[in-house]
Amino acid sequence: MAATGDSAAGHRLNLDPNEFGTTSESSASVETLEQILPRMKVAIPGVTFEVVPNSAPGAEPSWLVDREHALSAAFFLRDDSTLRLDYCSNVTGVDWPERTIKVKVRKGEPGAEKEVEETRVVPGYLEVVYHLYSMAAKHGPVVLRVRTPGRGNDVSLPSLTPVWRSCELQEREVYDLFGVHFENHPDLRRLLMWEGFKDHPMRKDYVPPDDYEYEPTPHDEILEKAQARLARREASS
Amino acid sequence: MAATLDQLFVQLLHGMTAPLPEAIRPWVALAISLGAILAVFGLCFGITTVCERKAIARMQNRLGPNRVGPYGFLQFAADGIKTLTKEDIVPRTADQVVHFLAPLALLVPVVLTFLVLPFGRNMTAMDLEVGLLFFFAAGASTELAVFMAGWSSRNKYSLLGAMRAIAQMLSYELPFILSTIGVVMITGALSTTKIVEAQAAAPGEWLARWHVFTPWGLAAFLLFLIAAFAESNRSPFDLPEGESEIVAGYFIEYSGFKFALFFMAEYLGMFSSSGMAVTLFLGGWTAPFAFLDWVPSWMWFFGKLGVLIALFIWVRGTTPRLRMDQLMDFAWKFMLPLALIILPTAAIWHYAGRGWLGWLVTAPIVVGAYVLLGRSLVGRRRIRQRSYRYAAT
Amino acid sequence: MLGIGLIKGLAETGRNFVGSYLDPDRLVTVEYPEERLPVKENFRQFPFLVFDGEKADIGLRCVACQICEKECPPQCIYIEKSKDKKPDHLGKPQFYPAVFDIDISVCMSCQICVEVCPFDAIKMDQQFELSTADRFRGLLLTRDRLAKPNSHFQAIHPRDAAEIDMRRVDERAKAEAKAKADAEAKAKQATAAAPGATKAVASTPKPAAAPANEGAIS
Amino acid sequence: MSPIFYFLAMLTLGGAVAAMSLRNPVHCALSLVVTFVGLAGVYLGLGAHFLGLSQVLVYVGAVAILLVFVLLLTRGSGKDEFDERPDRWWPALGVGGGLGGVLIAVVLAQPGLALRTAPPELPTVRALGESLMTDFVLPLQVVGVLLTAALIGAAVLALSDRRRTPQDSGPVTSREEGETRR
Amino acid sequence: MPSHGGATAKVPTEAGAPRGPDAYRLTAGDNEYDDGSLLEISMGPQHPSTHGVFRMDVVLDGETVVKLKPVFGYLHRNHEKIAESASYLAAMPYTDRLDYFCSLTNNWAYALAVEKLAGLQVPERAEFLRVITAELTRLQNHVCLAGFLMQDMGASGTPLMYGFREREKILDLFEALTGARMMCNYMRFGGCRCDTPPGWLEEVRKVVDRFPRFLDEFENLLSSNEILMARTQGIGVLTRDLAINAGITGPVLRSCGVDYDLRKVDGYGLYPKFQFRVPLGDHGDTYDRYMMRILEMRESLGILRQALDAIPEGPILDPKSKLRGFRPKPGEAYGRIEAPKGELGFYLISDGSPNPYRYRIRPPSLINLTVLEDLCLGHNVADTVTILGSIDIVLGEVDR
Repeated sequence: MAATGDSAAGHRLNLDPNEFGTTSESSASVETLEQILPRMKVAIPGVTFEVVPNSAPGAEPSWLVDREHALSAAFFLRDDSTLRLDYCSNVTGVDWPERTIKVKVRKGEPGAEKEVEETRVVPGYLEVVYHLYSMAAKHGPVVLRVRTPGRGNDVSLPSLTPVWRSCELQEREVYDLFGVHFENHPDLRRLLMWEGFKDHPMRKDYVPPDDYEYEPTPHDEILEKAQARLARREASS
Repeated sequence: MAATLDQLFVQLLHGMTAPLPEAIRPWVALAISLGAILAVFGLCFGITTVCERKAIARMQNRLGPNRVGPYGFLQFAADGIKTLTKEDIVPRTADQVVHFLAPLALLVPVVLTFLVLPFGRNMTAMDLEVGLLFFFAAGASTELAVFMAGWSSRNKYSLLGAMRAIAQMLSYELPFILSTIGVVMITGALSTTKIVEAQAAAPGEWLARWHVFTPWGLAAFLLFLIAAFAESNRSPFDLPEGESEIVAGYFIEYSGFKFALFFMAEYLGMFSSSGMAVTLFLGGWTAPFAFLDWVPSWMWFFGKLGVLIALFIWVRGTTPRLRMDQLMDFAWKFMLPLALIILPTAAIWHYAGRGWLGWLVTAPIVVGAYVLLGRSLVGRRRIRQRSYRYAAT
Repeated sequence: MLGIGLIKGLAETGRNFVGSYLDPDRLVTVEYPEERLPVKENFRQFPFLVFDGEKADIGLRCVACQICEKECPPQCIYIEKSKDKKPDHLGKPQFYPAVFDIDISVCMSCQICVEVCPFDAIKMDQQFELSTADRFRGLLLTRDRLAKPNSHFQAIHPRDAAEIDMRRVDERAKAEAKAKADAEAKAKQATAAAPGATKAVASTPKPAAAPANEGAIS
Repeated sequence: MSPIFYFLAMLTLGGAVAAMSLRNPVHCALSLVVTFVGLAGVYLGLGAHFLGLSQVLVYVGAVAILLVFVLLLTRGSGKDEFDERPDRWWPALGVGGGLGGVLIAVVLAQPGLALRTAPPELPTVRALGESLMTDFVLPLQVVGVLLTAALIGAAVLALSDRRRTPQDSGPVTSREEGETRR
Repeated sequence: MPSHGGATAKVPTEAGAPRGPDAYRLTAGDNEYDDGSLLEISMGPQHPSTHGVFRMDVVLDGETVVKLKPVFGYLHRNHEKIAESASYLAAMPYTDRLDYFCSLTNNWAYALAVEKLAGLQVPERAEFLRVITAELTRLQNHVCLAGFLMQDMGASGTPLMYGFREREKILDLFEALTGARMMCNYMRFGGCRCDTPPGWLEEVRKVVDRFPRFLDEFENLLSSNEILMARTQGIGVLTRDLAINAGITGPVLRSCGVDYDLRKVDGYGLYPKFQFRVPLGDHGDTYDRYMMRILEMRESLGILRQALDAIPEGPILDPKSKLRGFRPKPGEAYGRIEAPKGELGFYLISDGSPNPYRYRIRPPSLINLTVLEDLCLGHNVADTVTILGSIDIVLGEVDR
C-alpha cells in the first residue's frame, strides 16, 4: 500500500513561544484595483469599476462592476495572466430593500447655512456577490459585486456560469431565494424550493405563509395562525 | 449402534410406509420425504438466518440479535410471525395473477431440487438415474419465476432487477453445469447416489476419494461454488437485489409472506447448491478418513453443508458487490474458459491415474489456466494498486 | 491480485469475528437498558431550573428576566413574569416566573440558555429517558417539572456546581456584610438621632432572604 | 393411461390454447412455458427421464427466457397488449391445421400403435451417450459447429450495435454523448 | 454559446464551456432520443444510497446513464433566513445541523467568519483545541465516508461498522468535551465554550494511538480488494480543469491532482505551525477519491499528535468577546476553512444590529454536486451510486 507509513509521527511542533498567538491571514496579496484597472479598461471598453469599502477589521474591499460588462469582466479576471482567478468560491445574493435614511445637509444661503436633517429614499436593489480565488496562484479573495437596478421587474443580471461552472447551482439558488434572473444561465430553475412556488423567501420583505405544515406546539403563534385559518376554512365551507 | 443411528431415518420411513399397499407406497414415501425435507430445511432456513445475522454481526463487531429466546436464537420465529401477520400489498398496476404466482413458481422448483440430494446412506428421496440433470432442470426454471416477479410488479427497479437476475443466472448456469461434467466423466454416472459412492474411501485406503482432493476437482469445486454464489444471488453477486442500487431488485413490490417466500427460496437455493457441491466434490455423506466411518452418514452431510453455509456467510460479510458488466466478464471470460479447460484436465487425470503422475500433469495446467485467465481479466481493465504523491510544501 | 486481496479481506473479517469474542476493544456495543455507561459530566440533555433549599416555589433562582427566552435559537422557552416580587438569596426583591415552559420537542439542547443566564438559574439536566405517550403535553415541561434542587445540580455537574456555590456564598457574604454595614450605619444614624432607641434597632431581624438560602450548600 | 396423463395433457393443451388466445404477449409466453412443462411431464411419465429433464432445462430454462427477452427488448415500453386481432388468422389457421393433420396422420400410420400398452425398454443415459459418441458423432459435431457459428454471429451483431455506448473507456461528457446520439 | 463583449473574452476552455441546451433537458420524454428504449427512473428521495433525501432523475439506456439531474430541496429549511432573524450566537447551534457529521468544523467556520467580522483574537489554547477537535472530526467523517462508500458498493455493512466503531470512540471524546456527541455547539466567537475536562487530552491520545491499527485493518480489508478496485478504478473520472472551474473542493479536488488545501493556502488557525502533507491523486476517479480520504486520515493523526504534544495552558476565550448583546460593527467578512468535505465558507454582512444582515453558507457538498452528471454519464447505475458516495455529501448541508 502506498504511504502507509506514518510520516508525521517523527515531526515535532516548533515550540517557539513568539510564533504563537499570531493568526496568519491569507498571505498572498492580490493587486489593487488601481493596478488592474488600466489593463481592464483596455480589454473591456466602457467598463465601470468601483470599490465598495468594507469597514470590518478584515477589510476586504469588494469591486462593484456594472452589469452590462460583468460577463466580460469575469472572463478578464479569470483569464488575465497575473490574476488568474480560476476559482469562484462563493456566489450569493443580498437583498437591499428600499430604505429611507436621514442625512444631514447644509442648506440655506451661503454663509448662513443651517444643518437640516432630510430623509432620503435609497432605492432598493438586489446584489450578487462573487468570491473569487486563484487556485493556480493561490491568492484571493477578490470580491465581485453586481447589482440590479431595482427589486421589482428589472432583476436580471448576466450569468457567470459560462465563466465558472461553480456558479451553476449557486446562481440557481440565488434565483430561487432572491429572484435574481440570470440571463444565459443554462438551467435556471428553482433549486431548493419546489416548482410552482411563487415568492423568493430570502428577500427581506418576504412574508411566510401561515399554512405550511406546522408542528402544533403550545405557545406558538404559528399554531394560532393555522387554527384561525382552519376556522376560516371551515366557516366558508 | 452406529449402524442403527446411521439408518435411523431410513428405518423410520420404512416403518411408516410398510403397512401401505404396494402401489402407493413409493408415492407416500416421496410425500413423507418431501414433508421431512420441507420441515428440516425450513428449520435450517430459520436457524441460518439467525446464525447469519449473528455471525455477520460478530464480523462487524456487533452483537447481533439477542432479544428473542436464548441468545436471540428464536429471532427467526419472531420474524416469521411478523412476516405472516404483515399486510400483503399488491401494487394496483401490477399484473395480479403473475404477481401472485411468481413466489410459488420460485419456491416449488427450489424445493424439488432437494429430492435428488443424498442426505445420507440410502437417504435420497428420489434416486433418479439422471439425478444431476433433474437438479439442473429444476434449478433452471427458477429464472422464469424471477422474471415473473420483476415484470409483473410494474416497477422500474424490479424490472431492472429481473433483467439483471436473468442475465446473471443464465450466464452462470454454464460454468455451474460445466464444472460438474468432470465429475460425471470420472464417475460415469448422473445419479447423485452413485457419485457419492464413487467418492468413498476404497478398502484399505485411509483417505476418501473426494473429488476436491484432486487438482481438477478443487478447481471445479471452486468454480461450482462461485457459480452457486451467483445462482443463489448471494454477495458478491447479489446484483439482482442490490439494495444500494436498485433498492431490492425484483422483489421490491412484495411484502408480507410473499416476501418471506422469496427470502426462503433464496436460502433454500443456497442450501441445495451447497448440498450439491457437497455431493459432487466433498464426498456427500462419506467420511473423509476411513477411521471416521462410524459417524452417521447424514451427520457428515449436514456437517459439510454447515461448513459451506458458513463460507457463504463469511464471504457475504466481507466483499463488496460486483458491477453488471464485470459480473458478465467474469462469467464468460474467466469461469467459462476455466471450466472448459478443466474438462480435458479431468480426462487426463482419469488416464494418468491418482498418483504423482496425475498431479504432475494436471496441477500445472489448472494453475496456469487460472493465472493466465485471471491476468487477462484484470490486465485488460488496468486494475492495479496505486501509489500516491504528496504536494510539495 | 488474482484473489489475494479477497483472501486478505476474508482473513480480516475472520480475525474480527474471533476478536469480537476476545477483545473488549472491538466489541463496543453497550446493551443499553441492562448496561449503562457512566454519564459524562459535561453531558447535556434538556434544561432545568435550579432552586435552593427545600421548596421549589420559594427557592427558585430564576427571576424571569426572559433573556433565555429571547436568546433561545428554536424559541422553545415561554416565560410569564409574576405580578409580585419575592426576595432572592441576596434579599433583593425580584420577580419570579409565574409560567416557565420549555417545549422539549422543540428544544435542541444547545445550552445557550445556560450560557446567557446571569443568575445561574437554568442548567442542563442529564435525564434522557423522557419518552412519553403524550406527544404534546408530555413533552412540555412546566415550571414544576423543570424545578430541581441544587443538590441535583451538584450531583450531575459537581465541578460547575462547586464553583457557582462558592460564588454565591461569596456574594451572599458580601451582601450580608453590606446589609450589616448598612444596618450598622442606620443604627448609628438612629443612635445619633435618638439615643434612647439603640436597643430596639440592635434587634432588627436579619434580611428576609436568609431562610431561602439554607439549602444553598447542602 | 393414468389420471396423471390426462392432467398433463390438459395442462399442455390448456397452455397451448392460452398461448394462442391471450392478449398480453408476456402472458402468452408464460402460457407456453406451461405447455413445455406439461410436455416434459408426459415424457417423464413415459419413463424418458433424460428427454423430459432436457426439455425442462432447455425449453423452460433457456428458450422461454429467450422469448421473454425478445418480447421485452423489441417492443416499446408501455405497449403490453396486442391492440387488435390479427387480420391474417385464416392462413395461420390453414397452415397450423395442415401441420397438425400431417402429424396426426404420421402417428396414426404407426403400425401397432394401439397394441403398445407397456412402454418399451428405454435406453439408459449411458446408452444414449455412447450412441451419440459413436454412431452419431458426425451429426453431433455438425450441430455443434452450427450452433457455435450462430452464437458467434449473434455476438458479432450485438457487438456492432453496442459500440456507440462505451462501457470502460472512461466517462463520456454530456456534450459528446449528445453528439453521438444526435 | 452566450455572447459576451470585449476583446479579451476568449473562448471558454473545455471545462468552463457552457454546456449545450441538450445537456439540460430534463426527462426522457423531453428529448428527441426517446424512442421508447430509454428508461427514466427517479432515484430518491427515498432510496437507500442517496445519503438522505436527495433525488436524481436518471435516464437510462439499458443500465447506462445518458442523463442525470440532481433534484434538491427535500431537506430545505432556509437556515440562512433563520440565522438572519436570530442573534449571532443563536445561529451557532444551527451550524451543527448543516453537515451533521462535522459539527465542530462547521462551528469553526462560522466562528472564524464572525471573528473576522468583529476582529476578535482567539487565545492559543483555544486554537489548539479547535485544531484537535477539527482533526478528530475529519477522522470520523472520512471513516464514515469510506464505510458508506463500501456500503454503496454492497459490502453488507462490514466496513461501515468498523468505521462506526472508531467513530464511536471519537464521539465519546466529543461528548466528554462538549456535552453532545454530534451537535457539539462548542466554539464561540473568540475561542471555545469550555475547557477540557480532566484527563481528556490523555483520552484523545489513546484514541489517536489506536487509530493507525484500525486504518491498517481497514486497508487490509479493502484497499487491495479486487472487487473494490474493479468497481472504482477508472470510474467517474474528474478532470483537473473541470474540477477547478466547477469549484470542486476538498479531497475530491485533490484527487485530480490540484494542490489546494485551505489549511496550507489560507493557513487559518494554527495550521502553519503543524507539519503535514497534502496527498494528491493522479486519476481523479472514485478509487483516488477514496484513497485521498484514507491518506488524509493518516496526516490528520500526525497533526493530532503534534497538537497534543504542544497544547499550552491558558484562557480559552477572548476577553473581548461577549455572549449577550454582541453587535459587530457594520461590515462584511468571508471566512472559510477546510472542512472534511471541502471548503466551507460563511459570508456575513453586519449592519450593526444583533442579527446578521446577511448570513450565507458556502456548502461544499452542494457545489461538489455540480459535476455529478459529468461524472456519471456513460457509466452504470451501480457506478452512479458509488460516484455519489465518493463525492461525500450530507443533505443537511446541501439543502440547508
